[in-house]
Amino acid sequence: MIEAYFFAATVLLMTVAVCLVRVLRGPTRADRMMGAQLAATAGVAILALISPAGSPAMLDVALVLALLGAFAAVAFVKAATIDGAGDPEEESQ
Amino acid sequence: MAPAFSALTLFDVVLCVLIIGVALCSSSVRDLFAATVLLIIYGVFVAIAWVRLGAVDVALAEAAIGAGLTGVLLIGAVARLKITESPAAAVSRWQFAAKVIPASLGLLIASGLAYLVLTVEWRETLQAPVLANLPDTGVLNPVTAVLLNYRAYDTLLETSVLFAALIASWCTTHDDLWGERAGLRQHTRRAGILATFGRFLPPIGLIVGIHIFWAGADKWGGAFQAGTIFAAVWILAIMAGVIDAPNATGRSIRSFAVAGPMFFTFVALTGVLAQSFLIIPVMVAKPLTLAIEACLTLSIAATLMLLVLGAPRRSA
Amino acid sequence: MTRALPLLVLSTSLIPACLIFFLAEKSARMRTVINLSGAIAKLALVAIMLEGVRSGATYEFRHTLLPGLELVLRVDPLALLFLTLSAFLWFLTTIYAIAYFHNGKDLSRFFGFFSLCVAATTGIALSGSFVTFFIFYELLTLATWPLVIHNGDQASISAGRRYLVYTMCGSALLLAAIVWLESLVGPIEFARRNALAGLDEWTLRLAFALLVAGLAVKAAMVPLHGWLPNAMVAPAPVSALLHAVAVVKAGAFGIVRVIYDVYGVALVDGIGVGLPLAVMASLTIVYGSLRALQQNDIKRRLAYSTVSQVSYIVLGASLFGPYATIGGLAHLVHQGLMKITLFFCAGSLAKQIGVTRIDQLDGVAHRMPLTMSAFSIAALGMIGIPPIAGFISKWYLGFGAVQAGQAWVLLVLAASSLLNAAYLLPLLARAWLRSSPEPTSEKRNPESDRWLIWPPLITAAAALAAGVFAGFVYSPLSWATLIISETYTP
Amino acid sequence: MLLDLAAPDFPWIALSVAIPLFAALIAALSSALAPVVAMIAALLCLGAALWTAVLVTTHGAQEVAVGAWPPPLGIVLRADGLAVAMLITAGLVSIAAFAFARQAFSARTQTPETRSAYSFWPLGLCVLAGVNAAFVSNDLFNLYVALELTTIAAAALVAMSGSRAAFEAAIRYLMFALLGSLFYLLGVVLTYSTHGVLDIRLLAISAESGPSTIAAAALMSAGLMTKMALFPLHAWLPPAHSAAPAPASALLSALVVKPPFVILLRIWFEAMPELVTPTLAQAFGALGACGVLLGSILAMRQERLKLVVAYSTVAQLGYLVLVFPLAGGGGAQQPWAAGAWTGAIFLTLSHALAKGAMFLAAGAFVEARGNDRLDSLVGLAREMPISCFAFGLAAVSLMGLPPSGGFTGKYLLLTSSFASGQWWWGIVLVVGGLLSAVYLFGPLSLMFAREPALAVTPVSRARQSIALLLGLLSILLGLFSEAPYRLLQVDRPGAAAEGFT
Amino acid sequence: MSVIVTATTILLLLIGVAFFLAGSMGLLRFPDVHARLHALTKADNLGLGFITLALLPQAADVWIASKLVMIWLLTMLAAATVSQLIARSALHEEDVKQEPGP
Amino acid sequence: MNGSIPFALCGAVLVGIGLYGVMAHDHLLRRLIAFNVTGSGVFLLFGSLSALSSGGATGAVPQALIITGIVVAVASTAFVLALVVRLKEEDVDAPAPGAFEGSSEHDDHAP
Amino acid sequence: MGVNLRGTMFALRRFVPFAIFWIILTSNDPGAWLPGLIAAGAATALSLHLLPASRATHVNFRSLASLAPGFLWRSVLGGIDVAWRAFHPRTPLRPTWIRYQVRLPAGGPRVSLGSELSLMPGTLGAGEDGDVMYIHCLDSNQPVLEAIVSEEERIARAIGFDLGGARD
Repeated sequence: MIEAYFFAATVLLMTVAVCLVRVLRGPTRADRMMGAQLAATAGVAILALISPAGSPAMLDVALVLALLGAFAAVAFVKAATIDGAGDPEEESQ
Repeated sequence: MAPAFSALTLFDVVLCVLIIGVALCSSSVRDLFAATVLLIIYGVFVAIAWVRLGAVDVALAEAAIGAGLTGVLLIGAVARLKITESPAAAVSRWQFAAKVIPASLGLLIASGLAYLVLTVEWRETLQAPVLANLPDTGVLNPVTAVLLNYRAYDTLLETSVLFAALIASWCTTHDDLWGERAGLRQHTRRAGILATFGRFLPPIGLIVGIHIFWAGADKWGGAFQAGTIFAAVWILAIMAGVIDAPNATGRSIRSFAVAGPMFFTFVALTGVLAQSFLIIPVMVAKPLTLAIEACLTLSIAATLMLLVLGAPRRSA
Repeated sequence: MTRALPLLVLSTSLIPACLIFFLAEKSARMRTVINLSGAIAKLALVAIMLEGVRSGATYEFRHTLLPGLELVLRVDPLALLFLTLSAFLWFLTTIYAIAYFHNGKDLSRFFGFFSLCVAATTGIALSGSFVTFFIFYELLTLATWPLVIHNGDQASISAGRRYLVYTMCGSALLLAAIVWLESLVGPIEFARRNALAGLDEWTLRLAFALLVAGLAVKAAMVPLHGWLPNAMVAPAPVSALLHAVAVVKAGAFGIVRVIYDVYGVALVDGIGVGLPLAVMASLTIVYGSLRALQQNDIKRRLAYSTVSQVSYIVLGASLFGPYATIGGLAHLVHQGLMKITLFFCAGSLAKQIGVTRIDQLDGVAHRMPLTMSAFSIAALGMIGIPPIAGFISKWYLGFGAVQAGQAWVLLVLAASSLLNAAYLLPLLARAWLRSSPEPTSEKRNPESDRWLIWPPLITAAAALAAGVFAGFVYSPLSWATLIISETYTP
Repeated sequence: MLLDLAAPDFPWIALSVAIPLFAALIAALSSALAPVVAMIAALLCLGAALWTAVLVTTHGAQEVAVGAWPPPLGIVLRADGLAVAMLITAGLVSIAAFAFARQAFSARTQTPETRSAYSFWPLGLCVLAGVNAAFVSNDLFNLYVALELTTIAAAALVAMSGSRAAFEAAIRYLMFALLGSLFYLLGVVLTYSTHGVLDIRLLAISAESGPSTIAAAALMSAGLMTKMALFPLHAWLPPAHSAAPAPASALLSALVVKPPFVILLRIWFEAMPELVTPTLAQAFGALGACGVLLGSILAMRQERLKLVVAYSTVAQLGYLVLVFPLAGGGGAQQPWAAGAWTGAIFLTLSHALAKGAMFLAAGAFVEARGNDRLDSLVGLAREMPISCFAFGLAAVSLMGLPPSGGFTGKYLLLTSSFASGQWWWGIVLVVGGLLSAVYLFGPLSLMFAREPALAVTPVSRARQSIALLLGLLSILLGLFSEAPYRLLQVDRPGAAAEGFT
Repeated sequence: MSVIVTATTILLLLIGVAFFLAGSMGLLRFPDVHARLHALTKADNLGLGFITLALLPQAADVWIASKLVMIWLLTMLAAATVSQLIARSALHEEDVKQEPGP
Repeated sequence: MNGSIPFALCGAVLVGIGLYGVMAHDHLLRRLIAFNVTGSGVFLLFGSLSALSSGGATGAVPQALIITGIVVAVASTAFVLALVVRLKEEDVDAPAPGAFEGSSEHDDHAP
Repeated sequence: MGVNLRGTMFALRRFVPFAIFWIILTSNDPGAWLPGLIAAGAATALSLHLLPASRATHVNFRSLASLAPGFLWRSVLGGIDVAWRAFHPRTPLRPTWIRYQVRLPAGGPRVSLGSELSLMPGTLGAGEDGDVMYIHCLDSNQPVLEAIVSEEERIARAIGFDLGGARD
């Protein structure tokens, strides 16, 4: 079973590798940012998949990743606003 | 022992190739923003690599710092500064040399290290004494035992590094902005998506952080990981406009940032009563360690939060 | 007491130096008091030691720099010879300088460095070890430099730069040679002769060359003399210091020390470096005199004269015969007395009536008779007219040369004396025999300031006395004889 | 419980790290207290160091096992002669720098609190703590953290003046320093992985030279050389040291570049002496010689005083690594020639004092004239004799003229070079001294020049005297070398006397 | 029983991985930012969901299983929120043409 | 083959890549990124060598050291970034040629 | 007193999920109960500070639970939908924007509407402007508007909010 999990995880790794193309090509920054988003999600999945082979601690790593994976994107959308500290939803948009 | 070639090995090899690939891309891609995003992705995979190496504590730290906080730090700056590489700078002979020499040096070092990795017999002799003395440290997590007992002095200096970096980063502000709130003046749409996210997630983060802190003593995690998580959710709340960023002149935030190292130094100094330094008596090892960790966690959280927000800055 | 005395005599100028630096510019009286009391105290101490040393006492002070490496201050006859000269002349120069700089600027600084210079000279005189010698030798360089550039104008600064380039290079050579020798035999003390015996000949020769080259810079031997004529842009008391009391004497004194107390006469003779040195000295003597002839500026002519005259000392030391050496050592003092007189007078001329060039000298003796009398005595002494001191030195040198079998030196001496006469007598002739071009209608007497008059008169008298009373027990000549008798008797 | 402060095993050296650290934290809390706290901390550091010196000379080297865990598990702080001498110097220089900084960075005189007045004190104290930690630690990784603490605080001090040039210099400094840290860290990693220990003394026992040990030593050295600005990795130093405010420059030039050198000494002399081959030693020497010559030549070409002084640091640091080819040999055998190792440390100490004095004097000039261009030094000898005198004393020590600590160091190195027959290093030493005279007498001449007077903002005599005291100390170090010499001999590594075999 | 569990697990794994693949394909192939965001948000979260589901039977205890679910929920929450933010950030006013009311 | 060999080799390569980046790039932020890559390469090497020698998991001491190293690295990164940002602001205030050549707005939509 | 009681109730409604979360995190380790109490308490306090209790935050768990299966199912459909388009050789897309006049109260409800839409077939929330919510549709042929309206109504039911009252 563990083998199956690892195969699945390997495939996920390759999936992310494919997505690097999007990060490299863009064209917009949002596109690139999505790459990071995908990597975080895939990372959580991979950690979950390999956790049965190790300690439950790995799930905590996944948890942390799940919690903090989105933060870079938040920083990005804020920084992308006019003064760098706004909110894309503000009326000024 | 794992068989010669299993799915695990395959996974490891693919992971390593991927990490190297991401690093290469990050180093060679023209667009700076892409390079930054790639660094975040890199952080995620390195965290997975740490898990594979059985270093959960490091994995936690890498996940929280490498994939989380560093991303916030760099992406925020890069995206805001709108710095990109110059499309085509004049190519000169020197520029060619400026790539070839580092490349050959990098290659040399990499291959040298690889050669060493494969040929030298490596030794790890400290694991046994670490475990043997564990009962005296009051904690069950050997990594925490090393960080807060065997090599607590490292940790003391390390928190000082954080503290120094904080003051240092404050030092980069404009003179007339001294006393303003850290970073840019954050504002969001009231009850918008960001604001709501910033109201909703921090309590969850708080629990996760406390869990990591608590688990740190006996299982995995610890002050740094927990502190990073706290810092991250704190920053989120600030970025979401839910709470205000503190200002450097505020007494309370200063106390917050200083409390951990101060308590730690104080404990260290009480060691002179026993003609030594930084002694954690076995009798009170667990509570004392936890107390130090708790103070450190709070200070690390505050410090990292302030570091990521940066010095007070003018809005564009 | 025997331990403290050398230190005391050093501190009589070192402490005033330190005090004066911190005096406010306007507290001139305080400065004078400190300066003169230091000088008097030093004279008193010197007198005590003169008596003591003559009766065989030794005074020694040791301070450990590194284990085994010591700062040694020792009073031996040779040290005392130089020390007495510098103490005596310091006293007079101080008086002269106070008058000369009346209402001048930056005087705390000036007198501070001045005293420091004398302290360095004292240290050089008392040095009992090579490292000690080097320490004070360098201190002298450093303390003189601010004096050379005291005027602060472009000419002074460039003269200062030139002075530094020469002296620093010289001390670099000196240091290298000292360390080289010490790395072979351990710390070298002047009292411990024959320390170098047994070393490789070529090592000794090379080291000797380096040492002499290093010292010859200060002694202004050709071709390392380039700094000295330029340095005459400094104020007259400084020139007096450079030429008579401290700097060139330190170089010459060092060469004497090297020959007699480091290598030893026998060793120098053995490795055959004496003759080349004597030839060098002779060349310098002649060359300096020739160059002096060409100068129109009084101080510049005197400067070249110094180049020439100081090498008498070296010449005497390098000839090895007891008489020649006595002559050289005596000349150390004699030249100092005579040269300082000349510079004092030149300074007074420049200061009081603005005469700096030889063609301005016409009839000056009538306006400033006392000054010019002193000047004349010193000049005649330089030429070697008996019974003034210069004659004694030359006599002993010539005699010694013959004794050492180097008769050619006589030719050098004769040529030099002729040249001396050629460049000094015209000055006297102009000053005494010609009348001044414009009527002398000065409102005030140019010799009204007695503090500018007495010092040259005293030194001139001393030069005369050193010649006349050469046989007196404390005369330079007798003292030199005492020194040499110690060297040659054992 | 009674504290036995006089006991030889009292952890004084740990205090010399903990006290400034604690003070930095207090200073960060309250800027009003900061100057006082900093001064008290520096004084306490000095006191502790002096007392340790007494203990060390009477009882021999002292060790404090932090947390009572002996190595390899724990970290050992060790006070040998070298460490204590460096601690004393750090105390002296920081006292001077803090005293000088009081006026410019006092929060009480400036209300409300300002950026620089607030941040100077914690950063300065962090620098002090960092260098002290690096001097006493015996653990390779701990040294890394100490170096980082020093670097970050130092870089912030560079940036403190808030000018564009300062920021650029700070970034440049950090780039080099971080690169150096990475190399060093890589070396530490290889060392630990090879030998399983981080303690320098234990390493000395267990180190057998294999390829990984050699690689580790090479990497650590490369990193440390970057951090100490050794040629050809010196380019960061002059802009950084000249951009900082004067008291910070004093700390930077006098102290911050020293720990890498001390660690370098410890690694090669104490941990892995058998790795040094003659070729390697000569190579080190060659780098040092290049540093001396290049630094001096560049110093001559500068138009600004602080840059002259900063380039002179590059040159002076070059002297220090001459210790590698010169160590041991005949020079170290004779009692009067303590050897190149002692000589290099004398140079280190006197450079610290002299450079501190020089930067503080330069700071006084800048305050007086508003800038540090060489041509505005004209006439300062009359306006500010004390500072000029201080500058001159420091220059004497830097030139290696007697009687100064610089001379003692140079004498010992020269002796070693002649005694070991390597006269070419002697030439480097002599020529380096001459070159330093060229670039230092230039500014001095200008001070003595009498040109039309420029405007002068008065600087109090008391503050000017601080530099003078430091300069005087660097002279006195040469005049009274015996006690420091005896201190340095405590636990001097064998390789310093016997040479690398 | 265990065969069924295993088969289910593998099936779920395959589905999960397939969704991840779909997300990546969408990210690569879709023409504009917003379309790509659709792919990212929906497919990947679903993929993670199925993988979580596949892991549940293998979980050591109920707490671990719940933890897995928690992780999934958290990821989903974060992804859904952030995707909206990115979508808004990448939104330019002129892109919005149609304006139907509710 | 021991399981952590790939990671050790990976760490070695990362160090090489990172060092290349640090030295080859002239853009400060790219150097900063390269620093982070190098740093994690060093740590990865450290951890995997420890795992290699103990035949499994990374030892506690290396882990602790690595965590310390990571925190130090993040502190330095934050500080450098603060400096870079501030320098950039200087450029905006008073444009001058210098560290940010070619920092003018580059077309975001370029391929 | 009544206010206090209501406050306590509000707090408890948040405390319990947090406590459960903690228990899950720690695998119900009895030794961790005490810190769990602290953690959940702290989280509750923080939560109440950041998001003060009000009508809009008053979530009916039961109706929420009843919503879940439908939501999950729709998000599966959404995933399949997008996966199909992604794998399809021609990537059949007809992207369009909708400006939707949203009726839910601002804050959590609207954000959850946007989030849920983002997970459902063919729609992606992109924030609001005033009361107008931008929604991106993958395929303009799909009946997205109906889906949005029904989703909005479901959420309104779950929080006990009367949509009609807010409609103009």
